[in-house]
Amino acid sequence: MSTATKDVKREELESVVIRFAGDSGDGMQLTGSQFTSATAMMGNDLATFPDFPAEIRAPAGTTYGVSGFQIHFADHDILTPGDAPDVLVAMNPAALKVNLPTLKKGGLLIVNTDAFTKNNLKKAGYESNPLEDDSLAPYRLLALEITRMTRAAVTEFNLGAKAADRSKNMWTLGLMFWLFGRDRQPTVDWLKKKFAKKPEIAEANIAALNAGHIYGETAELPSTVGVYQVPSADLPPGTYRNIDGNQATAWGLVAGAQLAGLPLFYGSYPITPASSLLHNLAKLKHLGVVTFQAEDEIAAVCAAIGASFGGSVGVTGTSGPGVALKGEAIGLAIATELPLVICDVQRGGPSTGLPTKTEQSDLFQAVYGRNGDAPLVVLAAATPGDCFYMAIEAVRLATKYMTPVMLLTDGYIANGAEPWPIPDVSKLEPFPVKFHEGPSEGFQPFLRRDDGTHARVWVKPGTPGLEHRIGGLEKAADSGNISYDPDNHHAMTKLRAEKVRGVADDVPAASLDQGEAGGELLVVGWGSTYGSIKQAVERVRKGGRKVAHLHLRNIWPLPNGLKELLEGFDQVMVPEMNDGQLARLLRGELLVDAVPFSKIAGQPFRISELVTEIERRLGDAAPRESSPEVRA
Amino acid sequence: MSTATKDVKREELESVVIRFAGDSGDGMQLTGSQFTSATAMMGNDLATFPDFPAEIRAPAGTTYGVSGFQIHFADHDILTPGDAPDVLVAMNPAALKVNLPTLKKGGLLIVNTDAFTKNNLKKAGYESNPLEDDSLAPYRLLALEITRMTRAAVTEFNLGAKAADRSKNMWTLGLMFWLFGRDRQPTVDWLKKKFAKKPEIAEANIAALNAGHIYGETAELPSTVGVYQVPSADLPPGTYRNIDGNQATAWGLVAGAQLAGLPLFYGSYPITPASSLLHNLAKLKHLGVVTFQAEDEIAAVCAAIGASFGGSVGVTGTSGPGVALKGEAIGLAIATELPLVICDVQRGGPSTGLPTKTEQSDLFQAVYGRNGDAPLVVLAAATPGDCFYMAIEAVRLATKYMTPVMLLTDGYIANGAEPWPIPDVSKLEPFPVKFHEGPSEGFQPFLRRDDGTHARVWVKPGTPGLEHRIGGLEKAADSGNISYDPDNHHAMTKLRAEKVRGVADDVPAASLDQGEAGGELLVVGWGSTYGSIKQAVERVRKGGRKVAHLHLRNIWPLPNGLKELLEGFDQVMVPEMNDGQLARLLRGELLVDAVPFSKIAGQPFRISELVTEIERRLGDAAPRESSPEVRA
Amino acid sequence: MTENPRKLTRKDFASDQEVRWCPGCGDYAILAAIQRTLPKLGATTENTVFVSGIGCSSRFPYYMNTYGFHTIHGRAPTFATGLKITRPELDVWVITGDGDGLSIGGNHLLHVLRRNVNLQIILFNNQIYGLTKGQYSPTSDVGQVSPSTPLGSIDQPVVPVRVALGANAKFVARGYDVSKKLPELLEQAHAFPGAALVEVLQNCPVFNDGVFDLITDRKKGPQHQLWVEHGKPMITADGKKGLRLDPKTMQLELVELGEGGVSEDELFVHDETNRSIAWMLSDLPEVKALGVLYREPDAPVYDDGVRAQVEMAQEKAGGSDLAALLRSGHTWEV
Amino acid sequence: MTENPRKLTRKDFASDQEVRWCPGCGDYAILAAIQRTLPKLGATTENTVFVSGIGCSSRFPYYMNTYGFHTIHGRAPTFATGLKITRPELDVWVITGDGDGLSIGGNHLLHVLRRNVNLQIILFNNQIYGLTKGQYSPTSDVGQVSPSTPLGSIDQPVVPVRVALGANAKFVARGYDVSKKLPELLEQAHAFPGAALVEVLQNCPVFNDGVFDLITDRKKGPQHQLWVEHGKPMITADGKKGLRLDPKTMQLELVELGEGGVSEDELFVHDETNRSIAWMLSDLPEVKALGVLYREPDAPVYDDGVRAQVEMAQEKAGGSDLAALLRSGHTWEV
Ligand SMILES: Cc1ncc(C[n+]2csc(CCOP(=O)(O)OP(=O)(O)O)c2C)c(N)n1
Ligand SMILES: Cc1ncc(C[n+]2csc(CCOP(=O)(O)OP(=O)(O)O)c2C)c(N)n1
Ligand code: SF4
Ligand code: SF4
Ligand SMILES: [Mg+2]
Ligand SMILES: [Mg+2]
Repeated sequence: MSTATKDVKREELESVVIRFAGDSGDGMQLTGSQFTSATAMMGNDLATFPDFPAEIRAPAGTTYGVSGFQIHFADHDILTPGDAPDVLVAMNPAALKVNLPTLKKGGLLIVNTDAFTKNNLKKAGYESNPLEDDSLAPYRLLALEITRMTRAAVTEFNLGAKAADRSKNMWTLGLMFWLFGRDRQPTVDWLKKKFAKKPEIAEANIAALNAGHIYGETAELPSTVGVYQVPSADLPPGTYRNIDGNQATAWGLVAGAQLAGLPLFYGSYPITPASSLLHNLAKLKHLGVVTFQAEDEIAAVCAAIGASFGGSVGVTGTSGPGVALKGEAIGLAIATELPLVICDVQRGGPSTGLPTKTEQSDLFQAVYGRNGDAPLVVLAAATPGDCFYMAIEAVRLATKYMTPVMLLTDGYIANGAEPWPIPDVSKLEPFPVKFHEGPSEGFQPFLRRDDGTHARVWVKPGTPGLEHRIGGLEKAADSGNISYDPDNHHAMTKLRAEKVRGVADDVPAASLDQGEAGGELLVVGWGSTYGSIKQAVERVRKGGRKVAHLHLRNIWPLPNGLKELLEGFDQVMVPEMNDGQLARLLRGELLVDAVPFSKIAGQPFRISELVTEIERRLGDAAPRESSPEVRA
Repeated sequence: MSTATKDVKREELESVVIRFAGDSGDGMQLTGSQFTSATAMMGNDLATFPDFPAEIRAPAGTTYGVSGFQIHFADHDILTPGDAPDVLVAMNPAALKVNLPTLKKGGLLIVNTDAFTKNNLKKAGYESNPLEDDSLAPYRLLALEITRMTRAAVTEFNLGAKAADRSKNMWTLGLMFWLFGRDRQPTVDWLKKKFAKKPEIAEANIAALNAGHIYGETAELPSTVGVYQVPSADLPPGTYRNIDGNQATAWGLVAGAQLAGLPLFYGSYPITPASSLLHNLAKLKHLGVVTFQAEDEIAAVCAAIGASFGGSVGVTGTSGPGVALKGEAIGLAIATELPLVICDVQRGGPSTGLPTKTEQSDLFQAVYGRNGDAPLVVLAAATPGDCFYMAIEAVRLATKYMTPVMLLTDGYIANGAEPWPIPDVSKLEPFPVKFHEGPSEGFQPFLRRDDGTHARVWVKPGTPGLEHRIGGLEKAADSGNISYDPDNHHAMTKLRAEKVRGVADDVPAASLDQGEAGGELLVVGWGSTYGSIKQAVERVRKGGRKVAHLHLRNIWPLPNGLKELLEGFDQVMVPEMNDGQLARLLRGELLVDAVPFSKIAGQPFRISELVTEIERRLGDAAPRESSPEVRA
Repeated sequence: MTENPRKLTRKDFASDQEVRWCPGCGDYAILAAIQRTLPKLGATTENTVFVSGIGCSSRFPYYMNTYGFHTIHGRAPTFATGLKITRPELDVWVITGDGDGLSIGGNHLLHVLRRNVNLQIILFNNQIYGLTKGQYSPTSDVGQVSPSTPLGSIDQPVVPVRVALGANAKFVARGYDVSKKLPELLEQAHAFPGAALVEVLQNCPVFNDGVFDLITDRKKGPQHQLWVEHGKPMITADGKKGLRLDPKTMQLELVELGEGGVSEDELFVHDETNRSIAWMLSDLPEVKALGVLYREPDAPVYDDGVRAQVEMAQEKAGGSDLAALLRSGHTWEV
Repeated sequence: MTENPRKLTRKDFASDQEVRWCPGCGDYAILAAIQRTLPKLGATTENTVFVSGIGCSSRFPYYMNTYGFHTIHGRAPTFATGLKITRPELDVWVITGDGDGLSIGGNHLLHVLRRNVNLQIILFNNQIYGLTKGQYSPTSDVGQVSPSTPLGSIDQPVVPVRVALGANAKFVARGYDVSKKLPELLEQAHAFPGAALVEVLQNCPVFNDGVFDLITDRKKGPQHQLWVEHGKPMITADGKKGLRLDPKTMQLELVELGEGGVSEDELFVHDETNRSIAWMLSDLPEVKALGVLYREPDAPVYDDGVRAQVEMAQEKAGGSDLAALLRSGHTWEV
């Protein structure tokens, strides 16, 4: 079976955004990820955004059961899964209902007409059939009997209607492969492997895939349907793979522990969207990783601290509600000065909030959310691939400074994938940990290292002669014994703060990601908004405005030189998927009039939203003024 | 038995600070509180500060087993237990060792020589006996064989040595009563009541008390020992009582619930220094108060939320580590918009920290310490008596705005007592809660009240026709049903923030506690530093400097008009018993260069410390500059 | 309550929300059983409250046309406690899962049971975390392969009814989702004054399909079901086998009944007031004991105790009020 | 470890910190028992770790010249779990109290026991919160007057060993502070591979003086002590009474021994591997069962399981490393 595509003339596009949407049962995530793999192998740059239904399987056909997967691929460096899709695949009325509003006018719309039954239309809340009224006129509609055609393609395998229908996503994928000139072979291989024990299922799916592809080749599609080909992106040369954020974080933690020369312990309690961190690490036992599914988040973090006490890199991962539970224990790690990495894969809050939606609203909790003066290091990853490096950095700082480090990612980069140039592991800088081993005379557990870090020594239990006790009560700066002395407490509080603040001297000083120092407006971002901001600033700069982009990876302490950089601009705008948390932090720390731009919608910023807002702010070139958002 | 004092000529003093210090077993807290009661009844204004040994009973005679009680009383309005004591009572060497450094040069020092045994001197860490070397020369020493004299006084009761020795605090108290012209009768009555079932113990203690008093009257004390009398303070007329902060909070909660017309539920888990809130409320069952000692802090807050769901005023109280555990549940109360009062009696942190010492380091946790954008109302009480009114205000705002309210007090005001003009309960403004009862058509649980508060209606389960379900998932602004709609989430997040912000319009605008608007330096304080700041500012103002004092009771939202007030001063100084938390909040919110002055020593500010710092800052009348404390 | 209460039906207890469990989920059957049971109990929609934690099972309150509170993970018993002791006239049900109630929430379950707060606690045990997509739970068998245990779990499971007995629970029962006897169990739990724990074995067709097939299978199930009844000998549902005690070894053995086997008289007789018997039934090797394993009828009820103390205090104090409180103890005039 | 290890004594295990419990506190006796036991076990100071929560009892690690971690309230078992499964060669002891281990920390205790992590867990039960000055605890008797229960507690207590059995614990024992047999119990706990729970009845002379007098009193105590031993009939320590089982009612009765009474043959014989017997002993009306109530010798040990999976995976993967991982699955060249 040949998987090569016929040599048709294809319209060349700089970039395409495709959205696959269907019922939870329609296999859209799978379709999306196969399309992604195939696209990555074509050398396109890409970004994806899976958009799950909330938590529980919803009844088939309802709007809240719609599962979506968006992919943006291009011939140039891209960073977001895109705003409005160019192509929408809607497998049923509910998928159409939910997603049509985002489809570009004139965009390509592929629907499975077989799913447009009366019942489904009603469940989706349609009064009349959109395929039959005028409402789809603005789009290039490709209405196909996908179910029927799939059934036909697989009859020979005698699967029964249900199983047969499950292949319709492959039919659709086959069609899309044809439309965008992707290679079917990897998907064929993957199907064979996945259904190795049920070869008839594999064959049926392959048959459906091919049928869809063939349909594309042979059907007389209406003239409005173009055939696209996106040329390869101009990515730096190297070996690439797809990686999502949680996978990258997991692997980064493993890399970090190896660079530190220590075993990795990961304690966690499942929670969306952090669970796959645990799942990823649980698969790495062959690399010596120990994972522990604890009875709750408190047990998870405490077990990690126990492991750190024993000389491992103790890590715990969770999402916002879990971090809330871990606060007391994190305080203990601060007081006892033990390394600890806490991964917070943020989701919509407050409370249970929107578990499957993304948000950046745990920044305050990360920096301030504990009793007492309890400083720690807070880092934020900007892209899925960046998670790998930030996880390494988290391990480095935790072990070097004997401190908890909170690594903030979010549902968006945790689930989103991007092509990732695989680093040469041997070129990563090691930071081996040296445990303190003596002498036992004069030894005190809170002895400070003489490396300027203010970090205390780390002694592994089992070391003869250095037996000692630690705990959460305040301890004397010198002996480490419990101390109720007033001046000592003052000094120790300052020392803990100073130690964490000192990290600023050990990380890159603040610098612009784009643009020149000084200008009209600086956009300061952090975390997963990186891609949208970068592109938005690019667009505005093309218009000749003096706009720049600075993306913070070090949230606490803030990097050196930040105040000076910010003060160089007339305006500072801080787009965040929260109610202005970083903006408030910057104002308080730097006394700079950073003005938030909030989107708290469980969804990433659209580039166009940012462009509009930047231009609005530039437009009224009035003197700086505090936004009403942050008045008291 | 006459308890009147002989008519001796007494030196008149504006104010006196006395510190009673002894071993944990010496009954110093009791001595102190009896002296306080007697002093209050003399019409003096006063403030006290009990200073317990940490947590566990220490071995007798050691310095970490020293228990202290300081009282400051005067003929004028006073607000702190004073800085350096004028009189120190040291019942053993350890007490002397710990407290002597604070005694004013020339101050009166009363010691029990019988306790200055070799063993005790060694335990206290004395190389030589201070009674025998020169080290006490700077003080007016009154070295008395208190143990021996007490034994002599009680021999007739045949108590046995141990029990007899336990009365020596009463002997000492008797002496102090004589020295300061206090009435013995209330203490006599109290002893009789307390030992009603063991009258011989009561009689022995009374005998010791009288013996000490008689000793004062008759002994030929060295001429350096004056006899003091502090004239009554010019307090506003009324009926007074002594009250400590936790008692006042407890009673204020009861008052608040009554003013709301609702039952009070208090769920808690014991923790120093919040436990006595539970103890106080547990005694008020006759007022319909239901208390619940839960299995942990999480259960405590959740039970309180459950009670609020049922239509009670749900309250929970704890200290910092407990608040850390409650964060997730508080988020649920925010999301479901239920009233809830959380009392945080702050103590030294981080982690277990200094459980018996005071601190103000939970401000960040109160304002920011939860996942997601999770705003609530934060109040802070300034004095023990103020706790009563702030607790009422907490209940008022919680029920009116359907929101959690965090009330911050601390170990200092929780345990410290002051004379308190008893309010006329009938004059407190009621704020009766009206539950929503219908109509059932069109009813939605997140229906907003039409009173401008943005608060949702409160429906009591049991109301026919209004059955509904609430939870922590995001809900549609209109129907209250679970909603994953992006715009809805944005709107709801903003609404929750706006609701809390709206409280600023319902509380007094920012105003100065002392001084005039505009000037050289404004001291902004919050919580238990009130007394020290007030007096420090008074002193500096006497020197003619344009200094003012503003004390925040509303931490979140900040009161209206604050920015304008602050901007009127050349400098803003924020003394705090933490590492600059309010200062950072003010900077972030108001973009005003508020500069912290931190004391993180588990102890209140001394007036003199504040005076020195204010004068230092005034001294260099250089242009405003950010303090290095708050640079990034 | 209205004067002439309309007779309520199952439908009155169904809310207008579409039920969002996976097709075939055992939760549907439990929902139906409860909706069917409530009218029989004379319950009203306004005085009934469902409180749940987080999990598939904990979505339950949304589907009931009663008051409901979908709280946070593991804490449902604590909310219910606060509610019940302040509003004793309400009929409060707690819905929890094996993760919610025995993993993160194990301690609250322990304490609500030992206190004996008057609640019905229904624990949906599917031996898996459904909501978070299939990780093993504290009731999962050793060896369970799941996303967090790709090589199989090594945690030895707990037995929910055993945890309850260990907590000194006063009413402990077990049933399964599609059992016809479930409504009757629920009725008994409801009738019990105090904390009544009902473990319901529940199938999760998506992540743990068929774990209970051995017991719940229409055909083969009965031979593994041991429905116990107070005062009755212990016989499997197919009538073929029974339990006999060897008092020397204190072991229970499953014996054949009828010809060639032992007679019913020799069988162990259930005494639901005997905690040791309940204990022995809690985890039998070949059969699953179902029904009311333990009931302690006269145990003091926590919420009654709370109210009694308040009333006693009020009676004793007579007319004491806040003003009197503020003036209690030493006061003086200035 | 050094080649020629010096024989350690009790003193080697005492740290230089002054012991800060109240005079007469039962904690002193337990400390002495442990300090005396460790040398006998061949323990070294460097490979021994004490992990505790918060409470008077939890100050324990400070007094041991070993490694120690005084953590946060209720969570000691979780820290110990993380430590033990990453450092199996260390000998890890957990010290907890009735509040620490059964109130805030009840769930962690349950899970560490069910998992069977190889730890010795010593629960100091004084039926009170000592550190926070005397509030009642989950083991306090009903009616306990305390600062938080001025009218007496209405919470029905839990029985620590029963909670442990409910959690499927594999080693459950009970002793008391000043008992001469305590060191022997500790030795047995130490010898057990897995989580060994030892409840120690401990007197708090300050807040709950004499709660255990009935059992621990030198004179009258023995008649209320039932030290059980595997394979031996159950007889009180004064030798005068014994326990007999009525297999029909499944009740245990205390009977007089000797002339006019019953003979030893009729008594119930302890089988420490039988969980039902342990259960029945857990809360007897007139006597307190002491000693090893339950021991399940061949139960899989959690930390062994963790290591076995890692080793198995490593063996299976052969030389796989991080670089290989990063290149696993689809990759492509640009
Ligand atoms: C604090 C917190 N931790 C974790 C989660 C994620 N979570 C939600 S439900 C659940 C487990 C559900 O299992 P179970 O209680 O057995 O319910 P089921 O879904 O099987 O009915 C978990 C881990 C959460 N919502 N909150
Ligand atoms: C999170 C938290 N909550 C509460 C406390 C206060 N606290 C410390 S120890 C303790 C109970 C101690 O009782 P127990 O465990 O029985 O130990 P004991 O003092 O009796 O030995 C409490 C409530 C705390 N330290 N931390
Ligand atoms: S995941 Fe399992 S338990 Fe959850 S709804 Fe689906 S079938 Fe039911
Ligand atoms: S309070 Fe009780 S338990 Fe704590 S040290 Fe004192 S006597 Fe021991
Ligand atoms: Mg489950
Ligand atoms: Mg205790």
